[in-house]
Order: sequence, then C-alpha cells, then structure tokens
Amino acid sequence: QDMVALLLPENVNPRWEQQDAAAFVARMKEIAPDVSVEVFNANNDSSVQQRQAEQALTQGARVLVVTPIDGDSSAIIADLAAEEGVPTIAYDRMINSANTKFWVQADMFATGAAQAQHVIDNTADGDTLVMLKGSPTDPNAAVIADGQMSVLQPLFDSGARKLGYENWTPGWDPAIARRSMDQALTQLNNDLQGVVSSNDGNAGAAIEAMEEQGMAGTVPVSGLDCTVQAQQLMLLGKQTQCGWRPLHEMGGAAAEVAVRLMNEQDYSDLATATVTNGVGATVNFVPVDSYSAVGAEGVAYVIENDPSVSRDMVCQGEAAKTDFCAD
Amino acid sequence: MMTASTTTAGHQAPPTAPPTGAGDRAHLRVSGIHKHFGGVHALRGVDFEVARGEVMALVGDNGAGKSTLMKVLAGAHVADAGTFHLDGQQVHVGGPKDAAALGIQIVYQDLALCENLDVAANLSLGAEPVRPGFGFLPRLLRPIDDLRMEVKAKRAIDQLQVRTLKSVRAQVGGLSGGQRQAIAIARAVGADSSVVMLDEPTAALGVAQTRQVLNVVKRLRETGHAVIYISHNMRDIFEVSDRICVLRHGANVATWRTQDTTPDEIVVAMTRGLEKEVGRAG
Amino acid sequence: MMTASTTTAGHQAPPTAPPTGAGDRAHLRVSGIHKHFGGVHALRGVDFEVARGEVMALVGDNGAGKSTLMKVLAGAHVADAGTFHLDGQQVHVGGPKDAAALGIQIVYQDLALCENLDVAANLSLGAEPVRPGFGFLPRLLRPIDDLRMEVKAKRAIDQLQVRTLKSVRAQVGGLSGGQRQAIAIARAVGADSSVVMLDEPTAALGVAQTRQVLNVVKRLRETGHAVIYISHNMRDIFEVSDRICVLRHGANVATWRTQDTTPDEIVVAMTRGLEKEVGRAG
Amino acid sequence: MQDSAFLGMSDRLRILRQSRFGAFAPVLFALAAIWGYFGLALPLWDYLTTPEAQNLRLIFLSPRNIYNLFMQSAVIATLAVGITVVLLLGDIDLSAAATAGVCAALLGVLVLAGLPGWAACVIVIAVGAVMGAAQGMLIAYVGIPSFVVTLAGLLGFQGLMQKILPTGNLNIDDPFLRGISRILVPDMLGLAIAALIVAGMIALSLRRQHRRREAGLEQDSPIAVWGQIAMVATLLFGAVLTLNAYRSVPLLILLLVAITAALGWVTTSTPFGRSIFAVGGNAESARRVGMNVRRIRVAAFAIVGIMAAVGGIFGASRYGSVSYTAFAGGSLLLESIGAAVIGGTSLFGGRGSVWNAILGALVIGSLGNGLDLSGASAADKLMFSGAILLLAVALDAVSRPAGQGR
Amino acid sequence: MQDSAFLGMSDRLRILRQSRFGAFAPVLFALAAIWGYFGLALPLWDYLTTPEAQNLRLIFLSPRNIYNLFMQSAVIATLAVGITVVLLLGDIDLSAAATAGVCAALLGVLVLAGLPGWAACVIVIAVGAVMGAAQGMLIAYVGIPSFVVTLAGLLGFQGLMQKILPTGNLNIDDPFLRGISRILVPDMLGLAIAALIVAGMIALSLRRQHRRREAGLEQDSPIAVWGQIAMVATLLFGAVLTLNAYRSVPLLILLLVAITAALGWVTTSTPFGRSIFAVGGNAESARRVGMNVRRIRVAAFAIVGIMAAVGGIFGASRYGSVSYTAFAGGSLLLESIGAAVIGGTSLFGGRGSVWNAILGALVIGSLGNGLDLSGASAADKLMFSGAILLLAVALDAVSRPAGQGR
Ligand SMILES: Nc1ncnc2c1ncn2[C@@H]1O[C@H](COP(=O)(O)OP(=O)(O)OP(=O)(O)O)[C@@H](O)[C@H]1O
Ligand SMILES: Nc1ncnc2c1ncn2[C@@H]1O[C@H](COP(=O)(O)OP(=O)(O)OP(=O)(O)O)[C@@H](O)[C@H]1O
Ligand SMILES: O[C@@H]1[C@@H](O)[C@H](O)OC[C@H]1O
Ligand SMILES: [Mg+2]
Ligand SMILES: [Mg+2]
Repeated sequence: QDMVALLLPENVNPRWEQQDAAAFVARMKEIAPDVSVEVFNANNDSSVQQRQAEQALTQGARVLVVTPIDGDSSAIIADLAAEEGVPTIAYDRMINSANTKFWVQADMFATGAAQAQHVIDNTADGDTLVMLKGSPTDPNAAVIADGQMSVLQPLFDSGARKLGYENWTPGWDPAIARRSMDQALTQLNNDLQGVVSSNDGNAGAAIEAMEEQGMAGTVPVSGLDCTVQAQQLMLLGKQTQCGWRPLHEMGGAAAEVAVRLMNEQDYSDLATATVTNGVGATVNFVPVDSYSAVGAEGVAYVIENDPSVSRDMVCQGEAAKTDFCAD
Repeated sequence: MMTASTTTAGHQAPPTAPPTGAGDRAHLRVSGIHKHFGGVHALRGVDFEVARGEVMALVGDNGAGKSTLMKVLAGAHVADAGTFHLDGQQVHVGGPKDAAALGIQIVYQDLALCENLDVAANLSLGAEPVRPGFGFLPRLLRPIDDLRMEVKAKRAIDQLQVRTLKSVRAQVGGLSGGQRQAIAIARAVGADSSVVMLDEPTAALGVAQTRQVLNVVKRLRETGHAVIYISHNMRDIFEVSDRICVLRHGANVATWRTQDTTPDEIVVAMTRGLEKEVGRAG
Repeated sequence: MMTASTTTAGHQAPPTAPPTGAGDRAHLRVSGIHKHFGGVHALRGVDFEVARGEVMALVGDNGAGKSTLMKVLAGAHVADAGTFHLDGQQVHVGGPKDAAALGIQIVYQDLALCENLDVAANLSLGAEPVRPGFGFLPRLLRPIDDLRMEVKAKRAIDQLQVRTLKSVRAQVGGLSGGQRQAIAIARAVGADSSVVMLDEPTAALGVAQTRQVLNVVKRLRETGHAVIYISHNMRDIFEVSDRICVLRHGANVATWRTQDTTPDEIVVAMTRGLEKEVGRAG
Repeated sequence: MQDSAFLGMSDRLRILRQSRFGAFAPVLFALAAIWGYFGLALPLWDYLTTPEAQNLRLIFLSPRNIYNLFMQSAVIATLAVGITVVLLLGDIDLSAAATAGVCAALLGVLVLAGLPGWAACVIVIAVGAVMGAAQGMLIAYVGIPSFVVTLAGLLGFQGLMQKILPTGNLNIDDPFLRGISRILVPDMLGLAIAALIVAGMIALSLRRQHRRREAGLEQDSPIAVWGQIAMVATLLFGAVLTLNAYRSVPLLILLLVAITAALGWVTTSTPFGRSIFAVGGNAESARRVGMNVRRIRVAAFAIVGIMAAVGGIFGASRYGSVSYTAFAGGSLLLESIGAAVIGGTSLFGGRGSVWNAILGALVIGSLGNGLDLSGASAADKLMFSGAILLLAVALDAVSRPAGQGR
Repeated sequence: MQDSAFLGMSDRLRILRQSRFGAFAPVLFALAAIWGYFGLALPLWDYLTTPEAQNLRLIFLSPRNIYNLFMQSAVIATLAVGITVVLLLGDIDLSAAATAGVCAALLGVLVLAGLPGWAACVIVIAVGAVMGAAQGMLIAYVGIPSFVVTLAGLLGFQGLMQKILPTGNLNIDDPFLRGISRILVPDMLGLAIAALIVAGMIALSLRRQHRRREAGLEQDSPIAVWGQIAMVATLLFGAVLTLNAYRSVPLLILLLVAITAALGWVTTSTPFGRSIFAVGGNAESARRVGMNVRRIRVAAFAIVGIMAAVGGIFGASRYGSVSYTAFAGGSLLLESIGAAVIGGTSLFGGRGSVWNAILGALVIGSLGNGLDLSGASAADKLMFSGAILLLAVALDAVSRPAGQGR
C-alpha cells in the first residue's frame, strides 16, 4: 500500500492539525483513496522532524510534504528523501535544499504589507506602533516582516509613525509575545496606537496584555491565519484584521501534487510558476490567494470561504452576544 | 559448666534458661525467625523472648545478627519466616508503625535521627504533641505544640545528664556522637511502651551518661517494662540484666540466667559457641 | 592528689605532665586551638601534644570537644586560631590531604565510609594501589590493582578477627556496626603514618575485636608511632595509654601520666573539673 | 547559651543566616542584586553613556513595572511553591507545568460547556490533586524514581492537553475566571490587611516570648524577633504601597500569598509538615519512627497537583486564554523548578521553604522582565540572563562566611 | 560464603541483580518491553484487528529501523553518557544540550571559515571541556548548587548559540564531518571487532579467575562470569548482524561505543573513577580521606563538556546542519537526563553506569521511533509515550523481589 507523509512543524498554531492536515487528508481520500496518509508533528524540534522523516521513509512513504521548523536545517530531510528517490514538497514554509520539488504558499510579502497597511490606515500621523514579529527560524516570518517594513519604513523615516517597540517571537510562542507586549506597554506608558502583529497567536497575546490596561479594542491589531479565536476577537472589536489564506486549497493543492508525483504524471498545470530558494535551486511554485479580512465583514468573508470554519464555531462564548451572531 | 542439654546447641534448638523464665511468662516471644539479605543469611531460625519486669541481654560477636533481630522485632525489617507472640497472642508486625502500636520502642544502633531537624523535633519525631482545640482538623494537620515539645525534650536530656547540650533547638547534624545517642535514647524511653529495646545504647556515652542509662534501664524494669539490652560491655550486662541470650552466626547459642553464669562463659559462648562448636571451629 | 599547679587548671593553661613528657619530646604539638561552630565555641584554646612511641589518651564528657580536636588535627576542620608543630617545626594543616601528607592517620568517630562502595574499596579509599607499567598515565588514571586491594583488605580484616565478614566485596551499606568500625580502623592503621588517632575505635566492637584493637595500638606504640586514643572506657584507657589528657567544655583540664593517676580521679576531672571547678559547678 | 564575648561579626552573620529569617537572606540578596542592576545600574549607565538622554528613566523600578513583574511571575511562583513541597521530600516533579496545562485546558472546556466559573475551578483543582496523587502512588508504592514517573507524566499530560484542546487554544471569557486577575483589592483594604498581618505577627511573637519565659525555655534573641517582624513589615508595606501607587493589589496576588501562607504553615507547623522534612532529611529514620512515608509522599504529590491546578487557573485568568505553549510547551517547567531551587530549596530534600520559592520566582521573572525592557537582542538577552542569574547567586555564595563549603 | 541450600529463586534473582551484570537488568527489561510492544504486540494487534491486512509487518524490528533507531538515539546517548558522570557525583547538568549546541554552531562556523573538519572538531572539543570546567569551578569553588549554575549555563549558552548562528541555522557540507555519520564500517570488519571484543573479555576473565585463585581470593561464580560474557556477546553480535543486514555499522556508532568504553573504564577502574563514586556516595568521607573533591567535580564537569561537544559533532554530522531548535531549543535536555536516569543512575549520586545511559537513550529513542511508526496523532503519541515509558519501568519495579522499598 502506498503512503504519503505530511510533516507538520508545531502545535502552537491550530491551523496545522485543524485545517491544513484535515484538508490534505480529505483531498487525498478523494483523489487517491487507497493511498494512506501519515501525519507527524515535530513540536518545534528540528531533530524530531528529521526522525519523523526517517520513520516515514522506513514505512515506505512515496512523497514527503513538509512544513519545516527552520528553513535551512530541514534541507537534510529533502536530501535524505532524494537519496531514496522520494520527492519532497515544501508546504507553507520553504525548504532551502536543492531537492525541494515544490512549494505551496501564498504571497507572504503582500500579506505582511496588508497587515501593516491596515494598521497605518487606522492610525494617524505621529502615532506610535508596536511590531510583534514571528519565529526567527521560520523563513515566512522574515518575508512577512519585510512586507510590513516595505509599508512602514517610509513612514518611520518620515516621522509619520514611530516604532515604539519590536520583538521576535521564537517558535511563534504566544507566551513570549505576551511578555513582549507587557514590556512595550510599560516602556511606552500605554502610549501606543497600533500593533502590527505577524500572526493571530501574537495578536491574541497582545490583546490580552492591553485588556489588562483597559485598552483592548481601542487600537488596531493585525494578525494572520484567522483562527476561530481571532475571529471571535474581531467580532468583539479587539483584533481588527487578519490575513487569510484558503488553507483548504493549499492542503488540496499539496495533495494533488503529491499524487501526481507518486504516479509520475505531468504536473505543469499545477505549478504555474517557479521560485528560487535560499540555496539557489529552482522550485516549482503553487501559489494560492490571500485576503485581508477586516472587522465583522472580514469574519463573514472567512466563514463564507473557509469550509473548515462555521458560524457556530465562531459564535461561542462572549462572541455569541455580538450583533454579528445575533442576526 | 556445660550441661548435657547445651550439647545440642548451635544451629539446633537452644537450651533455654530454667523453666521459671520460660514461655508462659514471656511478654514478647518470637520463634523461628529467618532473615536473608541477598545472599547473606543473617538470622537462621532464631527464638527469642522477654518478660515484663525483666531485662534480657542480647549478646554476640560483631555481625552475629543482634541488630537484625532487633530490627525485625521493631518492624524495620520484615522477617522471611517466623512467628510473633505478644502475651501469648500471635500478632503481626508488618512495619515500624505496627510495632509502635504494640508498645514496642527501640533505640537503633545507628540512632535513626534526622540531621536536618533540631533536638526537640527529633525527640518527638512521629509523635508530635499538638495544641488542644483543633479537634476539627485531622490530627496530622493540627498545630504542633512546640513549647510542650521543647519542655519535654529539655527534661529528657537533663535526665541523661548531657550537660554540654545546651539548646534543644540545635540541629542534630552538629551534635557530638554521645549527644546524638542520648537523644535517641531519650526518644525511645520517653514514649509509652511495654517493650523497650536498646541496641548498644551506651557505645558513645561518657561514664556519667552510661550510669544514667543503666539507671533508666533498671527503672524501666521496676515499672514492669520488658527490656532488651544489647551491649558488648560485659560489666554493664552483668549489672543490669536478668537473663543473657547469646547469638552466634545468626543462630541461638543459648540463654542463661545472669546469676548462673560468668562473663568468661558468655564470652566463650559468643566467640566459640558451645562445646560441640568449639570442636568444629578448632 | 591535686598538686598546687592543678589549681590553676580549668580554662587557663593546663598543668602538663612532669617535664619528662614535655615539649621537646613531642612529635605533634598544637597549642591555643579555638574552634567555633556558629554560636557554639567548641574548642577554647586547647593545647595538646603527643610523642612518638607514646599512647596519649584523650578523654572528656560527651560534647567536651574531643572529636572536634581530632578533626582539627586531621585537617577535617580548620581551626579558627592555634598553631601546629611537628617535630618542633611549625606546619600548616589546611585540609585532610595536608594532614595525610604529614603522616597523620585517623579513625573518625563517625567512620567516614562510603556506603555505596565495597569493603575493599573503602579500605583503600584515596590510596588505591595501581598496576605497574602504566607510568605514562597520570596516577589518577592508571588502572586500579583490585586484586592487591582485595588481598590487603582481607588481611586487614582478618587481623581484627571480624569473622562474620566473609567477603571483602560486600557493600559497606549492608554491614553491621562493628564490621564497619573494623573497616575504618583497618584503613587508618594500614596506611603509612607517624601519628595514628583513634576516636572511640572500639565503641561498636565485640570483646575479641576490642582486644585486637588494643593489641594493634600497643604494636603501633612499639613501632614508634605517636598514638592518640579517645575512649569512654577507663579500663581500656588505663591498659594502653601512657598519658591521659582530659578535656572539659572545650578546654584542657589537665594531663596526667597514667601510672600516676586512677580512673576515679580521671572521671572526676572529666565530669567536675579540678578543685576550683568543683566549687564553681557545685 | 554561649559566650557572646567571643562572637565576631562573621559569627553573628552566620548565626543570623541559620535562623528562620536568615534563610531568606540569599535569595533576597540575589533579588536585590538583580533589581539594583536593572533598576539603577543600567539606567545610570544609559544616562552616562548616551549624551542625548534627557533624564534617568527608572522604568524597571516604576510601580507599574513592579505590578507587571508580580503578575508575570505569579504562575511560576504558584508552581514553584508546589514543587518546593516535593523537593523537600527529595523528589522532583517535572510534570507540574503540564498538569497546570491540562487543568487550564479542562477549565476552558468546562466554562465553554456552560459550567459556572467557580464550579469549574473546584473540578480542576480536584483533577489536579488526582493527577498528582496518581503519580505519587507510582513513586511511593511501585517504587519508580520520581524523575522517571514525572517525566512520563510530562509526556502524557502534554498529550492529554492537546487532546482536550484540539484547536491549540481557547478564549476564556468567564467573568469569574477573568476576575481573578482583574479584580483589584481596594487600596485601603490592601493596607489594612498588611497592617493586620504585621499586628498579628507582633502579638503572636509577644505571646510566644511570654509563654517561653513561663515554661523556662531559652528566649529568642530580641534582635532576631524584631528583625524578622521589621523585615516582613517592610516587604509587605513596600509591596502594597508600590502596587497601590500603580493600581492596587490584584486579587490574584492576594490569593497566591494566602495559599502560600497556608502551605507555609502546614509545612512548618503541623505533624504532616514535620514528617515531610523528616522524610527529606532521612527517609529511613522517618519510616522507623512509624511515619507512613508512602502516604506522605502521595499527599505531597497531591499538593503539587493542586498547586499546578491553581497555577493553571491563574494562568488562564491572566492570559485570558488557554494555549498549549503557555503551559506545556514552554519554559514554565524549568522556570518553576529553577525558582524553587534558587529560593534555596535543596534537591536532596529536607531543606527549604515555600516562601523562598516565591522570591525565587521573582528572581526568574525579573530576568525576563528586565531584559525585555533593556531592548537587547534575543541572543543577548539569553546570555545576559544566564550571566546575571549566576552573578546574583554567586554574590551571595562569595559573601557567605567561610565554612566547610557546601 | 553462604549456604546455598537456603537460597530460594528470589534470592538468586536478587543476588544476580546486585552483581555488576545485574545492574543492566532493569533497563534491558524496559527496553525489551518496549521493543516487544512496538515490534511484536502492535503489529500482531493490527494484523488481528484489521481484516484486510495482508501480512504482519514487523517494521519496528526491521534492520533498517534498528539502524535508524541507533542513529536517532546517538546524540541523546552521547550526552547521557556524559551526564551520567556528574549524576554519579550527585550533581546535575542542565546545560549539556546547550553546550552541544554551542559546540555544533562553532563547528559550523569554523568549517565555513575554511578550517579542516578534524581541526574544527579538536577545537570544539576543547571549547566544550572549557565550558564544562568553567561551570564545574563555579560549583566546586564558589559553592553554588549545580542546578542553578547549569540553569544559568543553559540560558547563557542558548544565547551564545544564537549569537554564533544569527540566522538560527547553518548547513554543514564538510566531507570529514558528514563522514562521521555516513561512513560505514565494512561488514566483515564490524564482525571482526565484535569477535575481538568477546575474545578479549574471555581472556581477561580467565586470567582474572586464575589470578584470584592464586591470590587466595573468593572466585566469581562461573554463572555470573559466563552469563555476563554471553550477554555482551549476544548484544554485540546481535547489533552488528542487524546493522549489517541493513547497511553496516556506522562509524558514528563505533565511535560512541569506543568513547563509552573508555569512559566506562575510567569510571570503574581508575582511582579517578573511584573518587567519583566516593564523592557521590559520601562527599564528606571522600574529603576526609584526602580526595580533592573540588578538582574531581571540575574534572567531571569538563567530561560532560567534552561529551556535549562530541554530541554536538555527532549531531551536526547527522543533521547535516546546525540548528537552534535541534539542540538548545528542543527536548534534548530532558531526554538526555531522562536517558541517564532511566538507565538506573541515581540523581543522589554514587550509583549508576555509563553503559546504562546508552540503554536508557535507546529506551527514549524507541518511544519516539516506535510511535512515529504507529501512525497515531500527535496528542496520542505523547500520551502513549508517557504510558509506555511508565509501564516499561513499572514492570521492572513490580517484578523486583520485595525488599524494603526504594
Ligand atoms: N541491610 C543489610 N544488607 C546486607 N547485609 C546485612 C544487612 N544488614 C545486616 N547484614 C548482615 O547481617 C549480619 C548481621 O548483622 P547485624 O547488624 O545484625 O549484626 P550485629 O550482631 O548487630 O553486629 P554488631 O555487634 O557489629 O552491631 C552481618 O553479617 C551483616 O553484614
Ligand atoms: N559541625 C558542628 N556544628 C555545630 N556544632 C558542633 C559541630 N561539631 C561539634 N559541635 C559541637 O561541639 C561540641 C563538641 O563536640 P565533639 O563532637 O567534639 O564532642 P566529643 O567530645 O567528641 O563528644 P562525644 O564523646 O559525645 O563524641 C558539642 O557541643 C557539639 O554539639
Ligand atoms: O500561518 C503561519 C505560517 O505561515 C507561519 O509559517 O507560521 C505561523 C503561522 O501562523
Ligand atoms: Mg548491631
Ligand atoms: Mg566524639
């Protein structure tokens, strides 16, 4: 029996297990019902991820779909797989190896820019901003930050906005983001008008810190992923934006590619472009869309377009009392 | 000096002292006690008994099994085989708590103190007095009456005349050998009990303190306690004991009434066993 | 019996034994030793000396400071004040290693054994014999000659007649009190030394073993060692010692030549001090 | 008892350190060193080296930051207090943080299911106790070393937490739960409580001295008694006034102090607490005097379980959410054991105090807090925190009067 | 020595367990239990419950997976062997994994700068020794508890690693370094080495028995002697043949075994090793017999440092890269201490063996490896690994002949 392995990086962000893996497995069932899928999660430990890749290969995996914990050291996974003639698809995060066959991802630079733009749009001249960046080893985090800076840098330079505080968040750990935000508030004595957060986990942590200061809901806060928790905060007006990607399509696309690779079929229709990765290799690129969801309207859009999210899931707890859920 | 019956000694049934001191009068009696430690057979079917109002000395060479027997009686070791009788009733001793409940108190040769606690705490260890008026709490969670504890400790230490030990709040870890031993003795003799066992209690004590301990032993006998006294000091043994039980290589050699024997005879029995043994060992 | 000079005893300078045993002959001499433990002033200006070929007994009540003085001599404690002289030369003892290098060996009252190691290992602890032919390695990394170690241990144990201890490969943690003490003694007397100090070496030993230790002490004297012997047993002390030094409350009371005194006098000096003291303590 | 004439300064210091009050010294010392560094030395350095700096900004010691620091250290402190109890036994608990995570996750699920907040709290505390006690039984009755049992517990509970929280995190909106970290004790009430505590301490000390005199027992030295009271009063009023200067004393801090006080009393003043110290000092001796060593061990692990559950509740309240990383995945485990050990509790058992664990948690919390304020890079922060921790502890070790080492 | 007639089965077992050889028993038992579960029980269960399964797939016990398992456990084992040495002293080292990370990072930077691989290895081993020794000095001479010093080390070294590796990771292409994990010992050479070792053991045992007889010393029981040889031979040939069946014995494994053998010899058969056990058993006794306890402690920490550096080299070679998360950020720390403790080394010192640490590492490695094969969800895997670990260890504890408990 053929097998395909999906290697996830961590369980800090709910998307991996909840959405990406679910979509991947579902699509595999549709298009290749007798191929089994093994899902692994490395809990932010790259040596564990290597072990899981080896175990997948031992079990006879035909394709590896990998979201690496860090972009460079994951090269060995693609290299090991290549030694066995097994192709590797980089999912969401790039693997900097010559043996990376495919990359499935949205335009993260644009996503970062949209986050920053949203915060800019909701602040005024002279306002102070806080940046909560992602995990330093995640290649996406750097791209997102670059996107944000592409919008922010000119304003910082001109003095239209001030950068009050910035920090990276190893492992995208919200607990670390929380402490960063506490420090930002203390250092700025609450005098901040916007939070450019690179994902929802950081946004949630920032909101909680502001909650303690009675500031939650008074400043724009960006995010990424549109988790159920983030959507609830958006309905409550505490988070104001989240970047959304059709994760079901990403998962589905990865499944399509995996099956084509397994059957040695042509895949040129799936990979509409190529990109160059960190080691200069040309990688087939499967782009997906992205959307900047803002406020209740944005929530409505996500519920509409994301099959893994339903209105009932969002309308729970405090959020159930909002107008959005009332109608 | 050896009677006919003693020729059967050694690993077989021991010659007990004359009937007057025998079974029916015994307060605590154990028989057929076996104890292994890995490959070491430390007790090989030992029989032992002690009556109320009697001081039974237990003697034997180093490594004869005296301390092991005491630990078995105190529940610190569980015997591999053997039976316990208290006042003729068979009883079960599965641990130190059982033994304490049966009224057995002991001074261990290695003292069993907690070095991180102070003198007063060690003296009340496991039986801390609690303040009245907290009956609604489980006993273990009632406030310790530390004043009472200290007063009790002070009195006990004074009785043993350890004059250099000035404060009952000193940590035991810093005490001298004799001071520690005094604490262990005070703990055992201070508790309610019917059997008191002392394993080489005066080994580290000075002359005056030793005298006090011997007096305490005599007082315990007078108050109807059954006392077991282990020592290598023949003089002390002949001074306080009523009967002397000799162990050798983990087995009974014999039991004598103190007035019927002499230190030399005991020493010979300890080191060379009885006649038959002498021949063998020779 | 008290001479005029003894009336100055107590916390002041002690009356030393007659000049024949005095300073010039002393092999090891310390003076003015002070030692505090937190608030406890355990040694208060103690003077002490011992000559080669002499057994100096050190006696005193429990907590008098005997063991503390021994530990200071052995480098286990560092004195707060005081001087050391070896053969008239001032020396510095900053730790046990220094003392050992000066030829000082000691049996500690608490034995200082490692329970997790076997008898043979404990007997050679810190001085393991190594196999020849590995000179290219630093000493600490040469292979231990465990056969030699075991043979040595066996011989030492046999000498002390601890017959119940059958294997030198038994872990010390499982040994009886007397067996342990024998090991500690064997370790100290087996090493090369000029001073041997024994702190209550026979406390846990049986009659026969005690005899052997006394013989060993006498042999040490004959071979020109300086021996310090601590005990609470007056009989043993009067049997082996040449001089007796009495400590009380951490200070010298006096030193006697054994032939010039009696056990009773010593006991009185230990417990009540000399005349003046008696008055005070009364 | 002793001739004071002979006592030098260093002896006095040594005696002081041996007193109950003196056991606080090392960790207070470390804390003072760290606060001095972040609060004074660093701003001063900035001020002197950066010519354009307008004024000395003592942010670290500002009431607001102290408030943050207390709140940031609260969860670590709660776990450290529990862990101290098993450390006293000579055991270790690697699973406390994961237990807190499971309890927090369960709490989230229960309130989401509509249970009132207080009922959910009661349930998770009971669950925490059972989780701890179950591990304690394996340690006490089966005889597996606590390191191994709780390592297995760590793995298992991490898994369990993921099972309970399939989405990785969950918002907590329950007003009761959120209230724990949000409700503030009115300024005056805070001061009144502090005054009451100090007055109570004075009354108890006087009564105690009186009764000791009556019983003919040695008196505590007045310096020690009043010194201790003065120290507690200073710390207490200092903390309350500082917190009041920003907002007020948060309920969470009051609860933590109350729980610690209760546990402190149990461990030092009851037969149960005595037996914990006895087992830690010499388990065989404790067994021989008839203590039920096994049951004590199980009870101690149940206490860590309860404290872990409380930590989970505090965390959920403060974070406003339950997430995998905040508990099981993060550094909480090492930080809370570290806090207990920095507080002076020995890993070998028999020595330590739950109060010191709170101070240890403040030491750990101060490192993160202070470095975040300093704006150093992540790498520098880590390196500094190692160095500062070491220095703070070494300062004390070096200042200690020479003894026979450890 | 004793009357064997009196010995029951359980006594014999107990004696066996007390022998040097018997100390392996518990961890071998745990390993066997885990291998039995993953290798036999689980596939059998699948086979019986899944009607469509064609055949029993014993992947776990396949030579290929055993090869993986050895390689996956190698870094943990290397660190665990080092950590065992300080555990024997009664100390702990929380910084070993971070030290390995720093050494690996430095290695990467050095080869990137053009240094030959072997020279870089020599340098990082020296650096590791210095890092360990520095911590040892703080512990031994300043008197700070090892837990605190190495916790500070953990933080500091994590920071240092990030400093050396600003991007978080670095690929390693140096052929010498990669070769350590890639080069395979030819099949025949592997077997020859195994045969040589066994022959050497037999010769030494015979000579020893002979010399003991001559010296009039008690003889080792032939069962124990030959049992030990048989066990070693079985394990050795079993391992070599299995590895040969897939590829061959990797150089890395050979190196690990050789280093462990050297360290095993040092710890059990030299005065230095004896002093480590003595200090762990009773530091005060060791000091009193004139051992230089402080220097021994520093040396032991230097050894952990060296082993950490070796672990870093092994890791860099095997991962083909150096990344922050593989060393400092991950679970390596707990896993390597856990491996040592599961191997039976006491956290209280004085009891344990470096060989057991390797078996402990295999136990830990097998959990991850086996569960990854089982296809369970992440949460289930964690829960299972906790449960299996516990069961494997408990089985031994329960099977142990009744004694006085721990
Ligand atoms: N825990 C143990 N493990 C192994 N062997 C033991 C243990 N306890 C006692 N033994 C052995 O059992 C024998 C009897 O020891 P025990 O302590 O009872 O002797 P004893 O008569 O009290 O001697 P002593 O007069 O020296 O105190 C000794 O050979 C001793 O080595
Ligand atoms: N480490 C220590 N810490 C605190 N006090 C100590 C320490 N060592 C000894 N002492 C105190 O010093 C005094 C002398 O003790 P030492 O052990 O020298 O007495 P000793 O003469 O050997 O008594 P014994 O005959 O009981 O062995 C005692 O009061 C003891 O409590
Ligand atoms: O979706 C995000 C992903 O793109 C990034 O790599 O990791 C964090 C996630 O929130
Ligand atoms: Mg005994
Ligand atoms: Mg003494």
